[in-house]
Amino acid sequence: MWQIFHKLGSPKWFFGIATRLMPWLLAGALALLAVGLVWGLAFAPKDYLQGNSYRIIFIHVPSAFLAQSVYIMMATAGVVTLVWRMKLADVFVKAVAPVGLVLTFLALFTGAVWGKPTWGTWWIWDARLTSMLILLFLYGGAIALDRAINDEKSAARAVAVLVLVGVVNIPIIKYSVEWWNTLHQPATFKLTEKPSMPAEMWVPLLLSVLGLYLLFGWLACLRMQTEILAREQRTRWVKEHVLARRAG
Amino acid sequence: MNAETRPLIKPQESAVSTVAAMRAVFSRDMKVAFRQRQDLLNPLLFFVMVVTLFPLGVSPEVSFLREAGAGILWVAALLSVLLSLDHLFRHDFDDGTLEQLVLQPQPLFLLVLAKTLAHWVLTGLPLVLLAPVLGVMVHLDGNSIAVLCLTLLIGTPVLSLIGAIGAALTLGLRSAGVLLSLLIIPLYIPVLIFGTGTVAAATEGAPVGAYVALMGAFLVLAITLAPFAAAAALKISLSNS
Amino acid sequence: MLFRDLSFSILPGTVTRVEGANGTGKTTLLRILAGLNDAWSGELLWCGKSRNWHREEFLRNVLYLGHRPGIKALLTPMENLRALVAPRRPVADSVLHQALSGTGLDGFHDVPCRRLSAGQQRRVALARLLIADEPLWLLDEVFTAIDAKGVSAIEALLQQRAAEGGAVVVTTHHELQLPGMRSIKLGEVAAQ
Amino acid sequence: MAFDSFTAFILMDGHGPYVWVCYGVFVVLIAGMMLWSWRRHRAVLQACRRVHETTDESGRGSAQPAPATFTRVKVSQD
Repeated sequence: MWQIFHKLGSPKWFFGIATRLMPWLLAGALALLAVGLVWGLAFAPKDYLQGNSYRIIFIHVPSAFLAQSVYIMMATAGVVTLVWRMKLADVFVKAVAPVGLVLTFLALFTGAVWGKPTWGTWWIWDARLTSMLILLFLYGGAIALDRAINDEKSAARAVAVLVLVGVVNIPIIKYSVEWWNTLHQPATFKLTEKPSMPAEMWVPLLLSVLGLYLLFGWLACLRMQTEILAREQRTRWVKEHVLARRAG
Repeated sequence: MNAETRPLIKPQESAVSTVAAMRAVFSRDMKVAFRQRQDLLNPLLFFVMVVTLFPLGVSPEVSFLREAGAGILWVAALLSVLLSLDHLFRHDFDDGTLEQLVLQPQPLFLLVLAKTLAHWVLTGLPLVLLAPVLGVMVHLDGNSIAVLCLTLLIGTPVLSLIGAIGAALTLGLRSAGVLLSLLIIPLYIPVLIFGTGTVAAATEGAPVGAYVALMGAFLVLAITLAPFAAAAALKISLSNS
Repeated sequence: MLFRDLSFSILPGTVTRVEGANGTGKTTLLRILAGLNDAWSGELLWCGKSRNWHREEFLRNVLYLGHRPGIKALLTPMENLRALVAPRRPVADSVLHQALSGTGLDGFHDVPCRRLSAGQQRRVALARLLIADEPLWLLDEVFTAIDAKGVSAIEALLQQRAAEGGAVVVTTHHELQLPGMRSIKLGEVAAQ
Repeated sequence: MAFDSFTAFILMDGHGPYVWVCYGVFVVLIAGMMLWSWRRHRAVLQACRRVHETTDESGRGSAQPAPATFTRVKVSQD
């Protein structure tokens, strides 16, 4: 058991697996995203309340969903970093934090644009959007801290502590922002809350969520490989890898 | 040369109790702070000045100030705590006392708790005591001022505790001050929301007991978790130096 | 990476000197031994038990003096010494006074440390050695800012400590020659 | 197809600009992220290759650094 765990943590082993996995991830991601988004854009029925603007849901929800789960993944990896000192976990956190930041920004941006036809204004201090904005700050803080510390190991562990503190705070932030929202404005109808969604709407939504997950998997693999190469530059296996690729 | 022939020193078993060590850490921080009284005054002056900016910069009208007053005071208090956090570990880090603190044979998180408590007594508590004066200046009514002070009393320790994590994480980094704010402000938001929200509820005459209890829960959560995170962060920062 | 395949034991009753040029990791090694640096892998045993699992027990038994003396400039030597010693064991003030006098700080006991010279501030930290009963001392650059007379007095102190059965590990740029001294040489492995 | 014509599809009853801006930004950012990550990967790979091609078979590059002498270095002033 312990040995398997360590093998899983070995950068070299991961590098090999990722190389084999990546074409499948990319192909799956592009196929699912293409079907999901085209279906959502052109074929899903118009929403009776919001009209066609609701079609933003097919990118807003996947981005928001993934942005939050990436932060939770980072926190999980942070535990691994702090407890087992696994190099791969350090690499994961560093590699995916910018992806999480971009996804959070996308969720915010699409939410804001969606607000214009729905509420008639670009920005509304809606509970979901506000929580997303705070999540953006949390990502920004983690990335800034990582960049500020020169030593890789210390940076990984410091960021792990920060992300763990953040993940404990996320439910508190969500709860408090929702409470604050009810305090300041009587409940208007929320962007993504639906009593019941017909299958022609939620199936493409599901497809695009899955597609974006796979795309994240591909991005994470690629960026982790980059980070591993940079860190393990001097090792024998990297040497064999880069020289073999030149020959082949 | 045979080591066995020498008189061996027996390894030490007993140590000073953790409570006594915590008290020592607390009283040393207090002593150092009172040798440099100006540093104690600075966050308070900052607090007063930020509050002054709002009537000057936005509007001195009673209706505006009464509505925004609690928020202004809370934001100003939050910022001045944030400003003072940089000192929490920095001097100790520079002169080497932090190394000795980490090497004390007591659980580090409790020593960090003692240091954080000292920080609160030196910065948070004076803010709470000053708040009524400023509350009058922004035309809050008596009941609101009382509730405001109560929320500050419960909230500022939370600010110190969460801030200790950030201060420990950014120890020894360049431009640590700005970075510290970036890391900590998002984590301060719930405290700010409930602090001002409770006062707003009080101004409308709604019962505030539940909200105050909730803030108390924040405080308990922060006391139990934050010292662990700050202690871990301190070890990481020292290991890096 | 500063060093690899490093293996040694520190025995009671000996002074061990860590040798090596600048940048070979003398201070790092000492900080690793003290538990201030976590960036290493391997095994570190204290009395046959893993140090990391018996941290508090280990810390009770070790005295570490770093580059930075751990002296607060705003406090007096007396207050500083008390703060450094108190968390380890209760010591009467009269003993602390004796220790400070023993390092040549007579008359300065109640002057804020910021008024003292660098050498005098170091002496406040070194006063701990006169009353310390921790079996293991880890001393990083003990002789920094100390005058020649002070250096020989400290050498004698270290030797006396070894004779009592204490274990001392020092790093220093001074020529330190004590009978029975052991040494750990750093830098040669790294240069290979 | 939920729309009668291609024009209707583009206009989306006046919501077109909002929808298309969102999809555009989404595609640009995601594709940009992929491209950026890929180029960085290639750059690091090439850097690794350069490191290993310049070192000889023994792997560690040229031997030990010269010991410090602290002799003054002549600075010519032409």
